[in-house]
Amino acid sequence: MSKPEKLIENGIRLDGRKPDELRPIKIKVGVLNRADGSCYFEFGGNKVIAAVYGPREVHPRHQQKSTSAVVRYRYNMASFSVEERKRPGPDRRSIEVSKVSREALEPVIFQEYFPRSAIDIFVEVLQADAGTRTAGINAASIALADAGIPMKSLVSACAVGKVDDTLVLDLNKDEDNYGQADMPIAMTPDGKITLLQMDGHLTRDEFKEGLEMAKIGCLAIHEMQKTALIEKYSSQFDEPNDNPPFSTGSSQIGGDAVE
Amino acid sequence: MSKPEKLIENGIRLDGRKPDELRPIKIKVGVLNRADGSCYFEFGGNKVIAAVYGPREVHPRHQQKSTSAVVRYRYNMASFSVEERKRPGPDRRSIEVSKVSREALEPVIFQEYFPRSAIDIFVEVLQADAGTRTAGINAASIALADAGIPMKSLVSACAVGKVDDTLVLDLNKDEDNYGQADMPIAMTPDGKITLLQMDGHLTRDEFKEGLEMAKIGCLAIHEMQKTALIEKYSSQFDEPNDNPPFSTGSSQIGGDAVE
Amino acid sequence: MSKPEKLIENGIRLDGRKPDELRPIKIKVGVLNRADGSCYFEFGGNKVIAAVYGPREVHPRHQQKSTSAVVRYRYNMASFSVEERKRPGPDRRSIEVSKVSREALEPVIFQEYFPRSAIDIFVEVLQADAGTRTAGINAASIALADAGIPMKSLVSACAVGKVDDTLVLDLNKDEDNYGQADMPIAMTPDGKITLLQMDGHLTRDEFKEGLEMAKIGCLAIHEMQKTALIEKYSSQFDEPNDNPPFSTGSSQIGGDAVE
Amino acid sequence: MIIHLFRRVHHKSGVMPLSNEIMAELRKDYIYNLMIKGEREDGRAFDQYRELTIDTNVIEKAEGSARVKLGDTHVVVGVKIQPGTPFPDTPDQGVIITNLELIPLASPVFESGPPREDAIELARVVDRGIRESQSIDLSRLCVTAGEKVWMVFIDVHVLDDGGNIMDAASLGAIAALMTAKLPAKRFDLGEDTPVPMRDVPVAVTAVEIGGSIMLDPSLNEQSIAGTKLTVISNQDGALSGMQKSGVHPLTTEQINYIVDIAIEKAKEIREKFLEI
Amino acid sequence: MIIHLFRRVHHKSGVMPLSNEIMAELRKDYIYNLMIKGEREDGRAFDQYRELTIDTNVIEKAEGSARVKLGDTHVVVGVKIQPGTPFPDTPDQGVIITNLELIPLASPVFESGPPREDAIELARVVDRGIRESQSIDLSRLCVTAGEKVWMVFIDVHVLDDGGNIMDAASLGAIAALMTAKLPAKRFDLGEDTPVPMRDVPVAVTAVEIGGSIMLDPSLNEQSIAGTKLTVISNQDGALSGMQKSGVHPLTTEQINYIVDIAIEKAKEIREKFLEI
Amino acid sequence: MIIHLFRRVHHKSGVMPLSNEIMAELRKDYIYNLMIKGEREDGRAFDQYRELTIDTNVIEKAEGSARVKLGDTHVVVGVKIQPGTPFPDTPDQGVIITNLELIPLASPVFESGPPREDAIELARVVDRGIRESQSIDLSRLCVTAGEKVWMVFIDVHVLDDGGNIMDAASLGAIAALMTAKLPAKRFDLGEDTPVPMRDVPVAVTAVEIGGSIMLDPSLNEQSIAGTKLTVISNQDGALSGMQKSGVHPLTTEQINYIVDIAIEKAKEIREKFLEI
Repeated sequence: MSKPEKLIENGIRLDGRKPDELRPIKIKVGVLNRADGSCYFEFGGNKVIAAVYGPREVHPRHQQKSTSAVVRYRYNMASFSVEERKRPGPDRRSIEVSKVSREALEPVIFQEYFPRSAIDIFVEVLQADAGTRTAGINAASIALADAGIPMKSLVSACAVGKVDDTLVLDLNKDEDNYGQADMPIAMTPDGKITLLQMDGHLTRDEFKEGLEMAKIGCLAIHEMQKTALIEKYSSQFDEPNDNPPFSTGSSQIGGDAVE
Repeated sequence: MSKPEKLIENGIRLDGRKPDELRPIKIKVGVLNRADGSCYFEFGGNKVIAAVYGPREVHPRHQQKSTSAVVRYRYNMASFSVEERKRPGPDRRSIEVSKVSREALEPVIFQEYFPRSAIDIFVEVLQADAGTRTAGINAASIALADAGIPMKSLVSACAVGKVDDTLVLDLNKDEDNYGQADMPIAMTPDGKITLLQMDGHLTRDEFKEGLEMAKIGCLAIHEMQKTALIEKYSSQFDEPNDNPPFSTGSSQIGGDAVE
Repeated sequence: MSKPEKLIENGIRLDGRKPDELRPIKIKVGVLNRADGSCYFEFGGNKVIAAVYGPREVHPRHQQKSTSAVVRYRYNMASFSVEERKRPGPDRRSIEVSKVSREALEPVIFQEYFPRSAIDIFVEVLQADAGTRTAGINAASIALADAGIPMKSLVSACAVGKVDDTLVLDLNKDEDNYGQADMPIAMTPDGKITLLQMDGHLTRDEFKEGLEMAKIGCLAIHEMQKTALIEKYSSQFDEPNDNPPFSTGSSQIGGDAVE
Repeated sequence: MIIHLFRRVHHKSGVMPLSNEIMAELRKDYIYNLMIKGEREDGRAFDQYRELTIDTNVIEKAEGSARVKLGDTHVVVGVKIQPGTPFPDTPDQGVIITNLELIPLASPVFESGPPREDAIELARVVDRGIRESQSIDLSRLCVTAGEKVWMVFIDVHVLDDGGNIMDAASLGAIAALMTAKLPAKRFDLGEDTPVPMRDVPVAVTAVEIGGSIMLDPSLNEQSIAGTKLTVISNQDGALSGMQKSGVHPLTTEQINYIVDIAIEKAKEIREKFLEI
Repeated sequence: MIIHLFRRVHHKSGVMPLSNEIMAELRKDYIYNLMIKGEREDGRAFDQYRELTIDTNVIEKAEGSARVKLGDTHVVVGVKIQPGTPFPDTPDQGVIITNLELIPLASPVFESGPPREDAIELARVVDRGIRESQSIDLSRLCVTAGEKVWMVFIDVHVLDDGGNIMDAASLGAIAALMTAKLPAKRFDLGEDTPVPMRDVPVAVTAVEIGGSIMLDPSLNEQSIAGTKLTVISNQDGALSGMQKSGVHPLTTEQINYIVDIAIEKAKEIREKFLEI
Repeated sequence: MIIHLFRRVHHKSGVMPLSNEIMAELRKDYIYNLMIKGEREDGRAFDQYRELTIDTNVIEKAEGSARVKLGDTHVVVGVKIQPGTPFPDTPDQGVIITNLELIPLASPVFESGPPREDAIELARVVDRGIRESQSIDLSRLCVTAGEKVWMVFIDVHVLDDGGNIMDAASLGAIAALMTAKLPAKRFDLGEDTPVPMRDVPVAVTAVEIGGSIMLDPSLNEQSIAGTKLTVISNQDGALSGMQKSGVHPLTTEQINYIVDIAIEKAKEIREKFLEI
């Protein structure tokens, strides 16, 4: 898509949302068998899976901390998650995203309960559509809870941006590409900010207003995260892995058991 | 060479062989001074050298096994071994070949005799002409014996293929390039199969017939391997390293000692 | 610059020097705060900084020596130090330069005083103009002394070369590019040679003459090294880091403190 | 709110390796003893696959994609297609590049970093299965001979390792290709068309445990098996690829038995899941 | 001559990690206690920068360069400019590539090898500061659309880590760019011209220590701070970039306070050091 | 058949490092004491080389090749030649690229992985020996100026390290080049012709042990020597390259002595082994 003339028309964004409206969110807890905790999170066109392993032994050992757990976070984009195929493996962007995402979650984890051990968080982006880091943090936060890691609270994340001189919540890909500013934020339910990045152009007042907008978005996401966890743990007797972890719009070409 | 019209004419292959005939083989045991065991193996146009070190200490230590030796195998092609210069260092192909070659030899090694130690096998391909992995396994098998590693038996390897709808033993480069199937096999003298790979197109019956053909080829190679070892060890008083380890067809431009 | 017709005219080199004349040298000791010892060294158009850390713990541990310190040397060129931007990180040339530079300095260090520890020497080339390895050795030698590492003597280094069939001391970039031979040498004040490399074309007699020429050059540098160290240590009460460590010819666009 | 209300009592990946080793030994005995009685831990027959589902077009940004669940194993395969330069020795043929990583999300024993030999072997067998079966007509991937051809990137993303990644990955690759489009429009090269498929190779993997042969090994079965043999066969019932993996030797009889059963099973899977 | 006459009594990097740890603890207490009294170890006010000097054109071989000393921190930034191919999606725009390494010369805790997450974060924030503020007019770096554009390499060489590398590196990058020339003559592309600058973004970093906010942290302050917040602002007083780094959360009030003070401080620095 | 009938009693690479260290110490004393008596472990004179054989054309797939045995040291050098793009600053000259790896097949102390400093130094000295002696007329390797030149890859494969790899590798490189052909026919560039050689540089390496100078060090001698000096000289008796390697300093007298003897020895080797 080339730059559209207008990204907001009559107060409505190109995808039909109001400025302060989040994209649709779909959450599924405990989608993986091997991981200690996991979560599939769909955030508009973003499809991410988070897995948590731990507390477990630390390799290599020199990363151990004697008085607390070490938290590690690996954000990774699948090669096929974007329009132009991405070369597999970490790049500078994913290393930075991993760092700030880890720092967004560390404050809520009771790391001191698990000295000399590791809590490993893996986030795989299966499809990317602007906002993968916030989708990853939302998913990872749930996966940590699903893994039984003691936490002070969940962490919720979304971005605020500016398009056509208007502050909007939760940028989609076009708004990210052609907008004027992007500001991903993560916070705890009591409003403590654990991730803050920004680039583009925001006046001092726009920034302050944007921060408040993000707060409302994060609180809405927090409710959905809680709901998803409660659903999972109130239905312990159900098959925990009965549905496809991601919506498909697919032509399913199979499904029967082969004997 | 571009694809020839026929690869077999009147039951004879382009290099003059019958379908079930191996290429000429030349074996020299104990060609290296530093290695604990070694073997130079010429298999048609293939020229490979295998060296064995061990049992010896394992580095890095976390690779140690407490109840048996760890066997390591490094298959490597010299940059100048092929028509188009190969970039030095391991690639995905050589990593796979190393893995399946190691697995082809492990079953005959008494690994449990040497807990916490390593048996290292290094195979260098100096010239490649289709069949380097089987040449390497043949050479490595002899080098292991030369190193005094206790073994249940030798392992012998060769490929079977299909060209012009005919099953043939031991493909050469053109047959490999323009043939219909390639199936490298390694086995013990009592017919246990330790390596089996195949690609191309083989019917069920061709496959079964090919397997028998390979068995006959491997047994013939096994005889040559034994002969080479017996020659070496019945002539212990000879200078063990007096001849060039590989035939040259060379214009030797030197040979005298310089004082 | 393309190859000039003559590199020496009437016994005078293109930059105005006589054949046995060094380029201007500027030395500043103790220019860094974090390093245990440091030196800024300007040698014609070369601008290098050397830092020494140690004796200190060795990581990784398997590099430890039980009876002496291990000396490590990292020669590195800044990306912007040369006309065509250099890709960051070590290349084959810098690995070789690091090796021979380390060997040029090891003989004067009392390594046996510090078993199981490391002495780390880091040389950064900020600007390169032929002779960076000798500039680095000169700087590192002073930085070692500044770090208080016990040494038998300093080491001094410069190159001798041949341009227009004439032996010259301390090649500049054009002489290096278009000359006939280049021979970097490092030595102790008593004439023991600790680095010797040469390439190009030198007759036996030219070589011997060149070696004597280098000796005179190294002795001159040695005097400057001593002077710089004495100045530093006779002015211990001065602010040790008050001047820019490298001359600029700059338009300074700042300088005041911001409060 | 303190969330460790959700805390599980038993962690799957524990801090105590000793107990893990003992568990492994017990599991091995358990499976072995079942096998002697002709049984498997999940009640399957020796030649029975676990429940299999294949969903396609699960990643809209990819030109083709498939999600495969085979028992507890879960992989997503994405196919990306873009124009590129042909190899000098095949100037009129498209290019297939297959990649598979065993990312640490999928198992406590997988590690970050460049692919290791297991992942490389899996990728190369999947690749040969597609390539050597000639399932894609590479000549129809040529745009301008010697200059521009379609590059087909098959990326296998393993999300959950429940054993037999080999078959899940192979099934995912062929299913993703069968629904993939050449994105000609996006590159101003005409209309989008399906990837030109000519065959539907299916990989079937067996393991040998104490002399018995079992298809589609679970993670536990795989962990105690001495050898795996993967057999890839085509629509015509002929073999297009094989790979023995593991240190236990196999007899000719065992191999011939596996080949026979694998060809049948491949037919069955193809008909149920991969008919267009 | 035995040179250990010059030997220092106390090594900065010692062989005894224990004493180092105790030192760290003591230092932490010391700074913390000062802070409670509203003081800093070097006597500065909480919103005061250390002594700053910026020298430009310090590397003749580079197209632009700057040396920045900010207290004990010392960085050299070199800008190399050469022609190259534009990215396919921006065929008429120049390219900026920013690199920063924390080389072991600059600190006992830096290691050799590829850049780690700290260095990568610093490089990317410096890069975004230049890029997102639109301080360079990238369209004027185009030579021939789709074929040849100017590539601007900004290489930050950290020589001495005395804390707050972020601000020193950002200041060095913008100062080096402001004096850099497009070397058109050398590449037969006409006369050398200055890099087309449109704005002068300035990064200001604050730390939070025990609830207090301090600007331009020293190494000691930085080592005990829970969080850094870097705020980059433009000539018009608007924000062009922000980065929170570190695990301590910040309140909205703290962030708004830092934003306010950072914009003021950036203006001050810009006027004193970066006016042309 | 159980094959350990063939088992050797003494392994060259043992599991017991202690005894290895003691062996090393004893060996050192032994060689040192011999040296004081003017003797070497293998009976050679101090200026005598070990038995040398050079065979060429040993690898038919390479454009040139040589096998060198120098005592227990054994190297194979292959020369591959193919068309490529010249470097921008030498548009009318061919390219030489020299590679040498110390592969673990050749010695118990060599390790897998990217070349380390020893291998890099060896490769670079071999390379400079060929390049700086101007032994190849690079201008005659130009096919089309600025576009296509011959790339000459010299790959040194060390098979057995018996000491003095330097000289064996250098001899192998020059011998392989002297018999190499430019494969013009294969690339439709006319008739095959020999690589245009102009000189025959020969590297001679000496070691210093306790003040004595010995040529062509064996592995044992090399392991206890403080320093090696390699001297490369041309047909005209002039020097084209030198490299001191190792931590012991040398006096001017020692160096001049080595230079004199190396030039003579190079002449001798050239005449016996490298005359065409």
